[in-house]
Amino acid sequence: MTMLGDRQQLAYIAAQAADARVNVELETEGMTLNIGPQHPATHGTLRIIARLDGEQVVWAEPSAGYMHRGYEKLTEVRTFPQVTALVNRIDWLGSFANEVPFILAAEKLMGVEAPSRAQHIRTILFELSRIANVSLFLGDLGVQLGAITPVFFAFRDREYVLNLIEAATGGRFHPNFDRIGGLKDDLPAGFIDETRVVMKKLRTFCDQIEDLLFGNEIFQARTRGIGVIPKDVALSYGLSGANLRASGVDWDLRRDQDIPMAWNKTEFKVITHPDGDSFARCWVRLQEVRESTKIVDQLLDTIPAGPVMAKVPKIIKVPEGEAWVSTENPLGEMGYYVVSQGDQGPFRVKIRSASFNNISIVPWLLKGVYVPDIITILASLYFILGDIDR
Amino acid sequence: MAKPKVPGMFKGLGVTFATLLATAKNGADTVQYPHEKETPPIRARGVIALHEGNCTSCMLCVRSCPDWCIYIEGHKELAPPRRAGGAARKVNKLDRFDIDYALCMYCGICVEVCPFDALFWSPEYEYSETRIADLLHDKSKLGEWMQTVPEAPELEAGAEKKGKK
Amino acid sequence: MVSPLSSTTDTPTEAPRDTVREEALARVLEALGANVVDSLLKPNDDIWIRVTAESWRATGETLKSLGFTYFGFLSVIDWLPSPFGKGEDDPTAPPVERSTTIKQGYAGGETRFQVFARLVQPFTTLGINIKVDVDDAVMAVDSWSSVFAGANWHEREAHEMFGIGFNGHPDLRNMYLPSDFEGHPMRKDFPLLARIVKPWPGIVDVEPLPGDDSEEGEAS
Amino acid sequence: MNAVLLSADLPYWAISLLRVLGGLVAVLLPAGTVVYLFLFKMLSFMQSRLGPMEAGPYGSMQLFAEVGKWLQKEDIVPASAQPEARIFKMAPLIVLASTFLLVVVVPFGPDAWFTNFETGIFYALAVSSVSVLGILIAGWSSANKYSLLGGLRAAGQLVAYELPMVLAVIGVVIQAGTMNLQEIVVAQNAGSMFGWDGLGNPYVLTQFVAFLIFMISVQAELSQTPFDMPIAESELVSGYMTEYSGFRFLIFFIGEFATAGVFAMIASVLFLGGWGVPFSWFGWTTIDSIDNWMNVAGPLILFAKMMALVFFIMWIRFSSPRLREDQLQRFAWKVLIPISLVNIMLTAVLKVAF
Repeated sequence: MTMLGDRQQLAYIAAQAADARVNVELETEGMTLNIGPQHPATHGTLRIIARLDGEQVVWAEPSAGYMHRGYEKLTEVRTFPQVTALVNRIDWLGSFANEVPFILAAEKLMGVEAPSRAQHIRTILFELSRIANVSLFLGDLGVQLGAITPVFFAFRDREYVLNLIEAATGGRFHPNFDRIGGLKDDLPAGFIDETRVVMKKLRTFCDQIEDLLFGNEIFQARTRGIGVIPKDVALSYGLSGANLRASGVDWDLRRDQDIPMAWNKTEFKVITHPDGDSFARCWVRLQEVRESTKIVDQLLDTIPAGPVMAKVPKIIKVPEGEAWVSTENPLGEMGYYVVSQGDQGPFRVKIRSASFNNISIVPWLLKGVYVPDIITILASLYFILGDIDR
Repeated sequence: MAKPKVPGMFKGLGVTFATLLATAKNGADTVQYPHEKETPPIRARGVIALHEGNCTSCMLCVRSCPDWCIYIEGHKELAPPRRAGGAARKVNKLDRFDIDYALCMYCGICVEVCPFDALFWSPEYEYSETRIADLLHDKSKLGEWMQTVPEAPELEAGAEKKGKK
Repeated sequence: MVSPLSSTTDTPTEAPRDTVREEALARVLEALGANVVDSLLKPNDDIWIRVTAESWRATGETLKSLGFTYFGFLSVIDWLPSPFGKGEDDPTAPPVERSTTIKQGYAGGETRFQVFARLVQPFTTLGINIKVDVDDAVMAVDSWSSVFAGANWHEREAHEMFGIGFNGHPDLRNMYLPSDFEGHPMRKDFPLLARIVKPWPGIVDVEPLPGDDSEEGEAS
Repeated sequence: MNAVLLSADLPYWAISLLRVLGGLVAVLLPAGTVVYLFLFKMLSFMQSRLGPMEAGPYGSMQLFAEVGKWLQKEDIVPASAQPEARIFKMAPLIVLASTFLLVVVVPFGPDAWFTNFETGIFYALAVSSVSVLGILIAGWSSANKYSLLGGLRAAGQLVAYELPMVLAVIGVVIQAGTMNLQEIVVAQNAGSMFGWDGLGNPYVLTQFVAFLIFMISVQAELSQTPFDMPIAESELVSGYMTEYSGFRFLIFFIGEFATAGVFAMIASVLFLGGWGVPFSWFGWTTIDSIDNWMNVAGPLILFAKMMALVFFIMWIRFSSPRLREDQLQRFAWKVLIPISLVNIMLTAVLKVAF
């Protein structure tokens, strides 16, 4: 881990200030560049309106909403089991992880708790979806920066993880495997052995990406000192996940929170980085994939025997009340505030998705950067459109 | 990172070159799709198959479908009594069972709620159509998928056996 | 960091006490004084407080100074029961009468709309849910965007979805909808068209035998 | 080629026709091979996939299929580019023309050449910058902000890297004592290193720094990653090529890879001994004593050397991310140019000393 020295930071600020001075002297009419909604760098349909002065951004504003599906409204006309199928689609790359906080919130309201085998399997699948999600990020990062090879490695190795998720749940992208009180089914035979093999492959993948991308001097030149988010700014914007930890905030809901999942039975490191720049964010994610593979390995060793479903009535009516549960999802803190009025379906669900907060810092962050840095910063913030727009 | 300092660019070049050699030697990790196919896992949710004989048109699947994509119509019929001398039974006869795959989001709730084991998942996935209306599978087409339904997989060690469902 | 209560098998025998949250709530109540209308503490779960609309921004500032520096989210609840139900009514049948009595949630409330937000103390999971009633005549509360930068987008979303104003917000443009869109989609009396344009397939039932009046046919 | 053809005593029109054909072959054959071998196959293998496999055995006819596809597509001129439609349409042709002009001076064998300039390398470097005009025109006339940014970046980049390239070549010119490409080839193959002539004297050994600078500049001139911000498909959506479709995009595409081939040829002429093999192997001493079969073998040897160089260009392209525009400029002006100036000085000193 290399610290970005004060001198480097000062140099960066001084360079920006010098650019600004030059711009004042040679003032010309700016240009408005419309990045998106159809643009290769916005994985999805995010639109960025940037006011440029030459290649420098004077002002930029993301405009979301091209994929707003109104999930909060839709949950109000659905029953609790139906909502699980819906929230899968919020962060579609790590979809199993979306189900978990919602189910936990419903379980909290009902006062049931999943059996420990179910908690274990939930955690395994949760970490697998984190790996599937973030490994694609690592590949995609290359594409955003102009390296075309990493993304193919990412797709190759993510495929193994998706196969595992599909073998266990039946759905590659939308597992819909979590039920209130446990899981739909137990793991199929052979899952544990296969997972161990895949975890090894993914650690190799991480090494490859590290050699191919993170060690590359050009990559470092493009990302170090770019898009620095200080700690307090990150907190007040409500950033979460790797974006927050890359700003030096040592906070991981997997470790710091007491929820009925199996993380507290494993040993893992919470990765932080003091710099807060684009490189730090990417680097933290890479290390988190490694940690996740280790978590999965440990959980596979300790998986207890028993049922995967607690006793719950067939027709689920959730008692009146309000509950908030959030977990450390691949993109950051994802939480559901569920209000129930004793019906079969929720009365109101507030979905607190990570990307919505993570991307709201963009106008602050993009001031004064160059056009290519827009892409780097957006890539390193790592958002998923479904997670912004919901 | 106290390893001997190799410039990062050369490491990257090494990775790509190693992959080049590995691909030349062991073949690619990809599959030439229409010529060779990977079999999806047993649980894969490809298409829903209907065992018509088991269906009692109880409407549970229709009512629990979040997308409203299942349509059932049925009528009651008199069936011959089970035991000789008994009264004629009233049974539900299925007239129509359609699943609109253009709407279906493959959540599997219908398969799960079916109390009579009439719906099954099949891992078959090649049924795309050029016209969206053709994605509405009627009961004869859904019945054909029954041939592709696999046996449920063995469970992992430590699992509690439970009733087939 | 992980409390011993996390073990799943044994349930605590005595009534659960949550000293951490009790202390936090006491501090919050002391700092906010008369601004708090109501509060609720569920042991080992969460804290809810409801404050007066006038003190909304001051509440945010006070809580921030108390260490709740992490902004979770901000949103609105419309407590009116939906006049449309789940859209599963038979369009040919007479319209269903639905209750319109408002049933409030934790920490109570007097109005149809409540703005609620969640702040967290970093490095712990000690969070606090703050609610505020929105007067139906005013339909606005103060903005938090100057206190928590992250509230900016949440307030824009709430404004667009519920029609709640936020005084002092720099830029309450629509995020999702076209700027000339009329109505506020997340309000309960805004119909979800997808559930109305098409009748529910579950309305139809098995056609009974001709001349058979009994509703429940015995299957097998 | 000229000399060979002259000896066959053909009429003028036939010579012209053969020259045109030769030029087409010299440009299109390397381009096609480069695209198939490197862009389709090597890239795919490096990414653990097979690449095109359907058209022809191992997808070898894929390129023809692609060309056919592009030719069928509509030739679109965006509405906002209509006022300058002629310029817009002309731009890809200018880019390709510079490639054709470039190949003219490359010697393929002792007698196989299109022209034999005394100042060949000077001409080559001058002509290669014509493509900047085409790219600038393309970026400007597209009336698209992305294209404009791409075109401006390209212009800035190509101008910046023209200089280290020229300076790198000067080292070779000093050492060879000539600007004639044919004579540079002969000087390398007839030369000797410290009295040992088993390898001749390929300048890649003595002018290694210049070789590196030249190859880096070539990478930049070709807008290949890590210097591809004029194209930058993930930010500028292909930059100056954004608005081009069909046939005109194809010309840009051919231009890109043909130029890669031609630059690699020039690099192998300058640094790897071009078409020749060390003369001492066959006991040749001067250009006149070379056996005639070298006119057939020479192009093949040059082709092989070119492929080796393109391999490196493409390998780096597929393995690295791209720099930022200002970083690239800084690299050119602050690193490459000073180094190449030092290289020139050293070469000059050593030339005088030995």
